[in-house]
Amino acid sequence: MDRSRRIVLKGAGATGAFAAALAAGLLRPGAAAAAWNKGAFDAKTTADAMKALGYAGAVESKDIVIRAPEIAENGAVVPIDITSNIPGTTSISVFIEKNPFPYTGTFDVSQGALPFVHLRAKIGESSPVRVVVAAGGKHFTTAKEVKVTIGGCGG
Amino acid sequence: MTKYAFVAALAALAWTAPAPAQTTAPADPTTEEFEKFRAVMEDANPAELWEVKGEQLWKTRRGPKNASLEQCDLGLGPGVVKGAYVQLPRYFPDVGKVMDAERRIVHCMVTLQGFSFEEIAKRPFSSGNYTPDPVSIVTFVAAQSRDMKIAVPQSHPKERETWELGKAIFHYRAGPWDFSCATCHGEDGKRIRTQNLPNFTKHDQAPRSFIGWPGYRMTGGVMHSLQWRMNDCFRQQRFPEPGYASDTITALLSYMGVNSNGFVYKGPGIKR
Amino acid sequence: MKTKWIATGVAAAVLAGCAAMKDEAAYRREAAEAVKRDFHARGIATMDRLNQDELQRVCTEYNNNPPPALAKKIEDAQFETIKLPADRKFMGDWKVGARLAASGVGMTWSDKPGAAGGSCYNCHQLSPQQTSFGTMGPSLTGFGKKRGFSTENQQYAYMRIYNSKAFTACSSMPRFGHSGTLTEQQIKDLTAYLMDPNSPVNK
Amino acid sequence: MADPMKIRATLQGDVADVRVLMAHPMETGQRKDPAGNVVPLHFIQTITAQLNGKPVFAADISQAISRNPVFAFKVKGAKAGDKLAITWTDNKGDKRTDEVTVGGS
Repeated sequence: MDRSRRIVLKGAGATGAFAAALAAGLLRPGAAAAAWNKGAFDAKTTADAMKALGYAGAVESKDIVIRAPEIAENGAVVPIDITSNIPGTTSISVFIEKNPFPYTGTFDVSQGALPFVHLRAKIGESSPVRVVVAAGGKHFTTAKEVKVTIGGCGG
Repeated sequence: MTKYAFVAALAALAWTAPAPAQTTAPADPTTEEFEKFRAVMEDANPAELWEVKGEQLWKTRRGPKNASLEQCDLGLGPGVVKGAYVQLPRYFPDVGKVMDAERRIVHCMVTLQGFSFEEIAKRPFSSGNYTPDPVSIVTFVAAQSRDMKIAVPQSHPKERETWELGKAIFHYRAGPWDFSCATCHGEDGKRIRTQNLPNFTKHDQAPRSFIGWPGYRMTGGVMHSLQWRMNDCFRQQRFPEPGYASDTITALLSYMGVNSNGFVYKGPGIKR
Repeated sequence: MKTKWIATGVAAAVLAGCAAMKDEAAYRREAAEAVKRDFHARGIATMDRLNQDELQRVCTEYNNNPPPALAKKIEDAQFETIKLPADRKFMGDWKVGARLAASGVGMTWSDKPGAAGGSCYNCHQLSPQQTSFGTMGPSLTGFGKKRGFSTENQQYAYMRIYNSKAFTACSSMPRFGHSGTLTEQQIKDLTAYLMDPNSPVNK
Repeated sequence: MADPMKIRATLQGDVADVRVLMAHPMETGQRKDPAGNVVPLHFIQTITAQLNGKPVFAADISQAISRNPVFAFKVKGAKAGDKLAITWTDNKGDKRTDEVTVGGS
């Protein structure tokens, strides 16, 4: 199911009452988690995950800016800033290609957020960080390599 | 073969000794890359989660005596938290001893709240999802000295003695690997793997460690204080284990703290 | 009168000097007492580790810079501790050596007895492919290639690893053989990592 | 119960600069505890943000997000005094909502 549709569905009830219901824990977590794409998250390769998300035909774009360290100080916490300069950006997805499960998440910015996100991810070994941006029903992609090395005494 | 025969054999091969290691560190691209992201990491530091937790623990009535820590004297008078961290370790007349921040907090937990020191000392360091209360509290206390100058006092003779003792412990070489604290932290511009090693004998470098603690450690994703940092250094030093909140640790923290005087403390940090 | 003043001044200076030296020695003694009081054994890290041997005591006292004659005496004594392999072969398997060089474990209270690596990369650059290396010791990249792949240089590498203090009295490098951290075979494997022409160190 | 989030929402013109810290172990299901037992998979799956009750940002994430997650995003059309609420839900059904005032401390 398309993420933006899911947001619209949820948005249908988006009043103060909805937020209050959320805050009070009245909405079952299952309702929110229904669209969490298990197939994509369980995929062992970026290609399979992108297929499961319907991103298979994403085209390379220079209008996506990934800011991440060339060499991570600690692979357990790698800071990643993503900005999309593509007009009409609705979501930003992240894949850490060499992780056992590359698909790391999708950030929906279609409901009034700027096309930007900062996250911190675990990167098990040196790997390209691939980003796919959805905009106007099309998909765009770029990647940046992050090196992970041994930092401390190793004991 | 005698040593001299062996050295002569080496010399006969026109073998020359390697040039001594560089004394000044070259510009290090790896370190520069880490530094670029340091501000990003510090701007949103999970340590803040423990500041909040520590503040609650400070203010809540707890322990066998059902008391809060709001009457705890961290050196600036009962209940004064602001600015206390950057003036510790210091001499406390009520116990006739120099105490560091965490040791003093534990002292207050024992005297004001009735907790047992032995119980606290059984599991004093964070691991997994467990954070000992003194670690959260010292994080809160440290945050109340954010952006203040480090001013560890040296006016009482016991404070000066503690600094001297700390210096001597710092240089004490022992153990199967012949290490002292100074082995790794007594020279300029050195690294272990990619990790920089501040020279704590130098006034301009000592703050590079002191300022970052207590710190959120990315390895393991836990909050650690200077008590842990000292403990784990001795582990790496191949020594037996130092006692939690012991005189040895206070003396070392006194040495590092005084050597950092005059620098601005930035609050709880984020560490590799 | 004047001479008396000078004499007093000199005496005071000497006394002050002595007092200062005495203080430092006193604090060193106090440090030894403090750690013995405050530490406890844990795992394989027993309390006897806190007792300084003669080398550790001298290096602490002279801040790792003993007078040349004393340094030479220490180096000679440490040289005598080195046990060379009975077969006089210094080279093991460089591939095993590569793993040992990268391992930082051994001898801590959280390590099992006998489980140890060489911690080489913590302090030295070795293979040019490994970008994560320390700078406490000199770069050893191209160790064998630069010096020549002679038996004497193999023996030197073996000895340096076994007991670095035989060559530099107060070296920061652990005495891996003397301390029982590494076995003869492990030292041979590390020697091969430094001295085998096929080792990445020499590529 | 889950520990509170720490949310900061500062105002730059009409854009709320949001930064959130969450207390969560984000277990990958591959880590072993000191006793050698595998710690089961336990991670936040979904995050939603509402500005005055209206959804403005959402995320589906995996266990590859770092322990004690940190996110930042920017919300358009915000003004001082607006209420920004963030909710996370994890794979065990645990959830937490916290709210801040935009432009507040």
